[in-house]
Amino acid sequence: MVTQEKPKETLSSVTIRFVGDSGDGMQLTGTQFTNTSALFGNDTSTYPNFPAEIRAPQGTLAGVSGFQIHFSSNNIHTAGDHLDVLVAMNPAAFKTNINDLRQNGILIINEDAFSASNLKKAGFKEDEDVFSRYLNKFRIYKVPITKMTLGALDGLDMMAKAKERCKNMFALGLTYWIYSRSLDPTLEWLESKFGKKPDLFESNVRALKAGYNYGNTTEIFQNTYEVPKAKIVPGVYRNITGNQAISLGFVAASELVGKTLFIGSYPITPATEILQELSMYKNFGVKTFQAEDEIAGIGSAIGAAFAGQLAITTTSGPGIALKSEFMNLAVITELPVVIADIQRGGPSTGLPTKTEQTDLLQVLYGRNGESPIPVVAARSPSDCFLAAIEACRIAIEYMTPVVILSDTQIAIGSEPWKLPDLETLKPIHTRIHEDIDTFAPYRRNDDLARQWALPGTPGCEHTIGGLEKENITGKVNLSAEVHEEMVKIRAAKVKGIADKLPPLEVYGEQSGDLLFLGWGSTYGAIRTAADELLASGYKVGQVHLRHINPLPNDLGEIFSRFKHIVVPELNSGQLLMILRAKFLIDIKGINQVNTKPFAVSDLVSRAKELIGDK
Amino acid sequence: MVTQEKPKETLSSVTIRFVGDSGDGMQLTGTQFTNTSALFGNDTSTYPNFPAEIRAPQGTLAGVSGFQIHFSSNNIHTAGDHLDVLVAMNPAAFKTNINDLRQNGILIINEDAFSASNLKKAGFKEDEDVFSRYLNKFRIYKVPITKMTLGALDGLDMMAKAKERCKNMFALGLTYWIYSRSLDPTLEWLESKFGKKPDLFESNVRALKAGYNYGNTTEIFQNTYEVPKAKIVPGVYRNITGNQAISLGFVAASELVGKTLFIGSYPITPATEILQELSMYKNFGVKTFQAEDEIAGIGSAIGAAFAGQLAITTTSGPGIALKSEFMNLAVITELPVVIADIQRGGPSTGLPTKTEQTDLLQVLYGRNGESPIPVVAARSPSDCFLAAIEACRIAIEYMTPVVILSDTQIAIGSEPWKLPDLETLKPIHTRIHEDIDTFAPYRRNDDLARQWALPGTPGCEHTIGGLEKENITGKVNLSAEVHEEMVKIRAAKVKGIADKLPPLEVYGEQSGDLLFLGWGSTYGAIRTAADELLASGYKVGQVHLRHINPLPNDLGEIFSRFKHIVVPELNSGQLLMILRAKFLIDIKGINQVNTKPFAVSDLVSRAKELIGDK
Amino acid sequence: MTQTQELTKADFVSEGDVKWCPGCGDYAILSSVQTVLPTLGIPKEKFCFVSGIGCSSRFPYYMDTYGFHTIHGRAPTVASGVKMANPDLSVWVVTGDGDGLSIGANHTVHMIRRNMDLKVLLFNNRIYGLTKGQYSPTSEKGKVTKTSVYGSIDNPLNPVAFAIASGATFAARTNAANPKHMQEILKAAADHKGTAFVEILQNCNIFNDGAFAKYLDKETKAEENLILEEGKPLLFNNDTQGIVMSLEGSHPRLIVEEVNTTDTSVSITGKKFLVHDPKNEDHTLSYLISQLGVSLEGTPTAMGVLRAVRKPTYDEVLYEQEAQAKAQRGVGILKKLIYSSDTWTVTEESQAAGV
Amino acid sequence: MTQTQELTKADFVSEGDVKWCPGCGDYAILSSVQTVLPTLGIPKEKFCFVSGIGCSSRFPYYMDTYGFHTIHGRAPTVASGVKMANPDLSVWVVTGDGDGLSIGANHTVHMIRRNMDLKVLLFNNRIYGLTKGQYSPTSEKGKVTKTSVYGSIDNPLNPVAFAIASGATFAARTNAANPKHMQEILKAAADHKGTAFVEILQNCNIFNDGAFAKYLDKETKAEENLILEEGKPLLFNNDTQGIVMSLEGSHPRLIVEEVNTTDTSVSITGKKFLVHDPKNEDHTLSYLISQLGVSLEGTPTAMGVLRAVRKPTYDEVLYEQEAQAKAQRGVGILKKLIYSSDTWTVTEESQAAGV
Ligand SMILES: Cc1ncc(C[n+]2csc(CCOP(=O)(O)OP(=O)(O)O)c2C)c(N)n1
Ligand SMILES: Cc1ncc(C[n+]2csc(CCOP(=O)(O)OP(=O)(O)O)c2C)c(N)n1
Ligand code: SF4
Ligand code: SF4
Ligand SMILES: [Mg+2]
Ligand SMILES: [Mg+2]
Repeated sequence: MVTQEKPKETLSSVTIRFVGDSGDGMQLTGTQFTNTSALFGNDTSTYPNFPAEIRAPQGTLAGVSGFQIHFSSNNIHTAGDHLDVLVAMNPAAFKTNINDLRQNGILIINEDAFSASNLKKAGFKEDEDVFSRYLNKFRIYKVPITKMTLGALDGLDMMAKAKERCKNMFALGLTYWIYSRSLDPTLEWLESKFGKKPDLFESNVRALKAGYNYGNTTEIFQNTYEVPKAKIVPGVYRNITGNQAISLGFVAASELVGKTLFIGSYPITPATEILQELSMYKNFGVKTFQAEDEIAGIGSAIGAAFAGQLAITTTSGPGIALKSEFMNLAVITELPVVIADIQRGGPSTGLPTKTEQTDLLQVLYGRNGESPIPVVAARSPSDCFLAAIEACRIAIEYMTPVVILSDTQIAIGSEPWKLPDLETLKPIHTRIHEDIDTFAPYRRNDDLARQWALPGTPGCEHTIGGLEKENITGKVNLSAEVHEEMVKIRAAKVKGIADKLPPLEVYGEQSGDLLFLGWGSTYGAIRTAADELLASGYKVGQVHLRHINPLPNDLGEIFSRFKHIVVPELNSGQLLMILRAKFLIDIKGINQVNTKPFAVSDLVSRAKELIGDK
Repeated sequence: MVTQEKPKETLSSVTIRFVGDSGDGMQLTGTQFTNTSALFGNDTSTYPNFPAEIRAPQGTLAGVSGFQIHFSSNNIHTAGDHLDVLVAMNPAAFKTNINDLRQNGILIINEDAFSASNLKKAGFKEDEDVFSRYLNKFRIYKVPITKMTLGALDGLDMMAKAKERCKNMFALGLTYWIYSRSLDPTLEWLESKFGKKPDLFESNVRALKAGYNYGNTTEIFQNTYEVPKAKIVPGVYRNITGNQAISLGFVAASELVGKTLFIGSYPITPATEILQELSMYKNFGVKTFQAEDEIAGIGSAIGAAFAGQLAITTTSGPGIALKSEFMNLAVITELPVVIADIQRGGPSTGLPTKTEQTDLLQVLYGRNGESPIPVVAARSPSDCFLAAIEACRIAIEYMTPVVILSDTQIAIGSEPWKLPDLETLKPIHTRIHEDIDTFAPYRRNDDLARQWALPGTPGCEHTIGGLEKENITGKVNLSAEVHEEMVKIRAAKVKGIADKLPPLEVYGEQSGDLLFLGWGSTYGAIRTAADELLASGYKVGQVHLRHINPLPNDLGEIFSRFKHIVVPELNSGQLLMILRAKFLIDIKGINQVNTKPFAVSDLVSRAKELIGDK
Repeated sequence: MTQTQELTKADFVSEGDVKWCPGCGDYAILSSVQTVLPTLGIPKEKFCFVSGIGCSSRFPYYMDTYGFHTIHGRAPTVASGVKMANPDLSVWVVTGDGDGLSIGANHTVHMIRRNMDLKVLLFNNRIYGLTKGQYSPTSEKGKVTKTSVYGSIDNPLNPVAFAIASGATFAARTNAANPKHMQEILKAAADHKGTAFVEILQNCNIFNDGAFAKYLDKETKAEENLILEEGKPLLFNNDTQGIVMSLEGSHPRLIVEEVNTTDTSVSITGKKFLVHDPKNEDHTLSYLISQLGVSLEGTPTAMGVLRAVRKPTYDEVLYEQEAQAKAQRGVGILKKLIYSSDTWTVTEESQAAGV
Repeated sequence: MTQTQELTKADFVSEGDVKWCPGCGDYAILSSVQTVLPTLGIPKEKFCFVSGIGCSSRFPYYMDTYGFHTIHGRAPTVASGVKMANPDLSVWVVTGDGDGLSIGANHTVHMIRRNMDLKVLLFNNRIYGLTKGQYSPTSEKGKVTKTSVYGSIDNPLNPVAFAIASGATFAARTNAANPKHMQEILKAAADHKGTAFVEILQNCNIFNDGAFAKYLDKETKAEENLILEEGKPLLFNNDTQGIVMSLEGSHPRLIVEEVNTTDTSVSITGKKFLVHDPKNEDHTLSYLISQLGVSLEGTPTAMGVLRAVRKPTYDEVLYEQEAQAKAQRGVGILKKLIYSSDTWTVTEESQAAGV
């Protein structure tokens, strides 16, 4: 391929979003762009955006599907606030996404899709000149993508429909050219995917190259860009979504515990993929049980835990409501069950495909009685791996149900994952008990974890259940003294987990004007905001919690080192309430409940406001 | 009846507890004593104590059933901390209750029941002298109650078993004599109950009188007591339990709304009686639906609310877990449904027959997403009537689900209820909408309550549901702006309720050293403690919340008038957390989670500790 | 808007876009319902559609009637509440094989056994559509889906049999790909007083395409469909075959026999073909017919109304009891209720009287 | 404690007091289970009893085995988890008519259709005992209870029929007042591989005394009980009456006929009595028999094993699939799994190489 030299500009970071109809293959296009960039050496972060409908009628606003990639020569932590490039395959995609494009950003549209009927479907007038108002705002490139694609495939013996379906490859090729990417990774992937279907292989390759060459040869693009490699810690990497990483984390944990993994679940967005992913691992001995509902899902997990497996159940907010009665049974029977809650927008069915952090209080307090459950949170897609292991560790070592929180953004977002050295992962110790003489179902070790005598163990026969019970013997007892004691023991056990946690890491300044305290998927935005502030000389620090219950013991001391404490959350201030009640200091929240991740710029400006004059 | 004169001592308050086997009729005995005392003119407060088992084997610890009455010449608010008199019908009852008898209190036991076999069933040695260690501690009266009863019924043509069953009347007669009560109310009641069964009538009357005469004629009781009338606000009174009062409150509310009452519920202790009670009122048009589970219970209520009835569902803690997904649907569809949560001991199945205040955070936060629900609490058995009406008022006038909290203590406890003047109850205004031109399902009034257009209304056809929706039109819309707006509107609506609440009443000192802030069933104990402290010259006040969400607007101002704020709760500090987070002042909790109501003495001493030197 | 006006299909079409996948079987059901409703003589405002969650459960949004899109599996409970509150309404439950038979099967059972007067449309596509393709309680054993990578190991439920065994007074099966038949069945369901359970076979062309192809393919159609007609013998395959009751080995079971060419009510071996009798008080035959094609191999699947008997509905009896109670006890008076129990009066004087 | 030792009834009696009401039918069930278990040849530690909530569900506390008193209606789910985790255990579900058929009916259905290898004892006293006397899904229509002051308006479910229609591979009915029969049935259930559903009629002498008196009264006993025996004709009332299949009006149904005095396999009218055939792959006869006495008036109630067929159990297939997957794909290696996907390597050099 002869590359005509056009001026090349170097950029440090670019955010690009491909949007089109559900059937336009945008997820695939985005994934290819991501992989190519990662292989090249950029740091990347991605976030797909699915419609709530499976496949809404073509061309409608409801059917728009998108995929956003942020790639950079720096280390990045978010999928990007504002778009540098928007590739819109039809009017509906254009309409629903144009507001996210930054001033002077690049807009590439498939001119052929802006027909009268498509304009109408998107709610425009049939003859509306939809671009006129943006002429001065964006750099607009109208490309006849469909026509060019069909042209490139001329002579291939395929239906027109099938040919047209290659237009995403054209768009991909074009963006590759603009950002000076190599076609090789995608060519290889096409080979592996369509190697046995020569027609499909040929058509996709042709379209990809046509797009590339179109950029190269036409006059409309003035210049190309390059985003150099990032400084990345050496290692083996793969791209991973949160739902994949949490699944692998559970499998890894089961190896570390030395117990079979059991998952009892019921499908629900955005948690379903975990059940799907794990159902492929039967050769690892993983047992997946698609139950009749959420209740049966956790019920089976509790049964499996009683019988000695590493038991988990996965769901999202509305499913937690259904599981909470059983979560409470796990609390009082002190069984190790991990409940993964992949949060989504609420209340009620709410916004099933959108992200939110609004389940925190529900998982902490959504049960009758005093019912403490440890809660850990994952901060990014790849972090789900370690978070899952940590959840399993606490469950097994302390004999307790544990909640792990993720959310839509983490679950379906992806980032490069530096693959862990599996040897360095610490084994997880069980409380399996087989000795008749020392056995008592509620006899505890120093961590207050009770013995785990599995059905099938001779001589350790015992019955557990949901009624209040005596310590040590586990006998049902509803007396005042016993209840008081057991309420305290259950609380102390969970609280005690904090005593063995490593010290918190404070990123940035160790003391100063402002501390960001966060948890979960806000990590990337907060880190980026902290970096910006630090770069401008602000004295800010960041603590991001893995453990929300119990809170780490050193939190108060860290708070004392900063003038302002700020807790950004994608809810109305849930962790905030707990912290204010506990520390009685005027911690401030930055709260947003609008389906969107934080914009870094908002965090930065809010922080500056609080700090006032430096 | 000739009354031999024995010395009479006047007392202001007495607490007496009848305890025996489940089959011994202790509930009935206690109820009679209560009614007689109320009719006489005392203030009364009672608290029964059932075993968790239906009818555990006779004579066992598990089968003990008790009934406690506090009667007084003062206004009283609790069933009493310590017992002045314990009437124990068998060893098991003796064993499980003796620790509650105060120093020098009166212990009356049925000597005949202290057989070797009964002693064994209660876990004593067969020949154990169980009283020896108490000789100096209590005034012990061993009465051959069974023998005396049988003797009194000599000649009646009845089975011995049936005769023996009258022994509770003997015990009742005896206590009537000791406390100078008239036999007439009980005689009348026996007449109305057994009038048509002459044998039963005759035997019970004979036993009652025999007990009375036994006290009168034997030498073992040195003197009798009298507890003069209390100063009671004139009016018509009846004795009522919380579950009865809440039921009547719902019926009254349905009249005030002008809508049929619908209750969809599933039985669960201690809420079951409400469903039972209401199922008798079919002639009021009350519809009771015993659903297949808690979920169906609230689901049917939501359906009935959609169709325009005053809809309620009743349950206890574990049932809330099951209802929470539907509660959330009621939040987003903004339908008026009242959820009555009669709290019991947890976690899990926990302590089904015991009292606790541990569901507060669950009803506030146990749902996915930001999901505000107003919460009101009843403070005493009779107060349930007004609390129920208030819950219905908020639900209907604001178009929102509302939680009303009660608990075991209130639900099964009783007190005299000054019957309300029904004319003074304010009508409840609905948002029923029938005008086509102005209709939009989510169009709101100043209180942000949406229109309530009932299926069947021509021209107002519309669909509601659990997905996020636009304001006014109610159309499904998952966009960032709409979600953000709706989250705010839902929050503002609930918050706005506070703007129309009457000012809080501060009991006792209006400013000073210490303010007790409470909610729910702790009212009586706190009020009594406050009275004691006030009497000793302490500057204390008491605020008891009807509304927990939203909190009244004047709370902060009231806080500012006291040095110490103390929140006694029968949980680990649930309201406490909310208040500390909100007001950032070092509010202290008095917390107890041991199945028991607060002892007044504990509250008093803790308050004194905090106040320090006066 | 009012009863006097003639209603048309258009009156039941709501404003917004329909958002199912192009080609989805749900469109045909929607259109059929919209076609049938105006023929029922019921004013538009009296219709109320209640659904759970699933592709199927989006249905109420597309109807210009009262509607409630509730939560997963729970539509029967909300619909029951609506009906009890206002028995004057025509209340329809729309659900899917996952919604109504997995998470929601309990409510389905209890609604049916109570004979709550609801019309129930169960869209059976043998898959979870909305969550993008997991097996459902009606998926075939061995089916490979996203959560059954090695093949499902659950035994499927037969929705109509399940309904009949739960005590359904009306149970029917139809195919969304056959609008004429479907509309007949919908009309029959609407006319039935009591729970009217209708299983509608519905193609999910995205995640389970062709699940019911055998009922539509020219080749197999005749031998796979047994079209039920009241009072007619159970014949199929262009009346060349029919269903008889075998008592062989003293074990009663339905089997297929060839028709005696001259007499289509009698089989070659002389046995009488069973005559369809959906109104029989006894549900035996309806239940047996529901097994055809589904759990009995080599037999055709029964399409049509399997059962339709009139029994008192829950809402009827609820209101009857209320009327009786009012007649017996008199219409309740709140003041009486509150003041009725054992009361006592405290007066200024009784107070003054002291001890 | 180990397999070598002979187990006795006493080995299964737990320490604490049994806390049911004196006279409760539950005692007899407990005693029968404790009598049967030692005869099964299963080591004591391999038994696990899982229950929901209700009087019946207190059962595990009284057994000296592994036990789990879970939450209301959900025992089948926990028991399924136990069984899947360790198929080596003998797992028993103890439930009541409220626990298993009201709040928990959905789990009951799905457990059964999956044929999870669990023994299920449903104590049917036609009342909610533990909550002190409300009607249950098996209470008769019109029953007056604390929540049905004017008489219940629900139509009752027939537990055994419900189980068979849900696909039960084993379904039986027995009476707690008849320990000998009960023990036979318990043994048969224990020996069955797959979900073994046993309805046990149980008297609640406190809240529903005499609910099953007709099966015990000398007067009515013979005509009300139909004792099932495999391969025997369905005769009762001291072999003077029996059950035949009527095809009158072309409507198949079971009816009672008098026995021809000389030949007890044939009725007076010459019809053959049906022969009990619980192992037949087809469930028609079992289902029809389950209706006797319950939904068919004037017929006796079938007591015994109505159905017992061997089909693959869920847990069996689960482990088979796992074995196959391991055989085909090799036993999974974590490192491979993690490193298998598209990976790339960043080295010091590639870093150094710059753009
Ligand atoms: C409580 C809860 N659990 C799970 C889900 C996720 N969910 C939505 S629809 C559905 C299954 C839908 O299947 P089906 O009823 O067959 O409807 P279809 O989409 O096939 O029409 C599931 C599991 C949910 N919304 N709520
Ligand atoms: C979630 C929940 N709902 C309700 C209850 C109250 N409850 C306990 S047992 C029971 C019914 C028991 O009836 P059944 O299963 O027939 O058992 P029985 O007591 O008659 O043996 C109910 C409603 C509960 N414990 N938990
Ligand atoms: S996923 Fe299937 S059922 Fe759902 S709308 Fe698409 S085609 Fe229809
Ligand atoms: S209430 Fe009934 S079922 Fe429960 S223990 Fe007592 S007699 Fe048995
Ligand atoms: Mg489906
Ligand atoms: Mg029962």
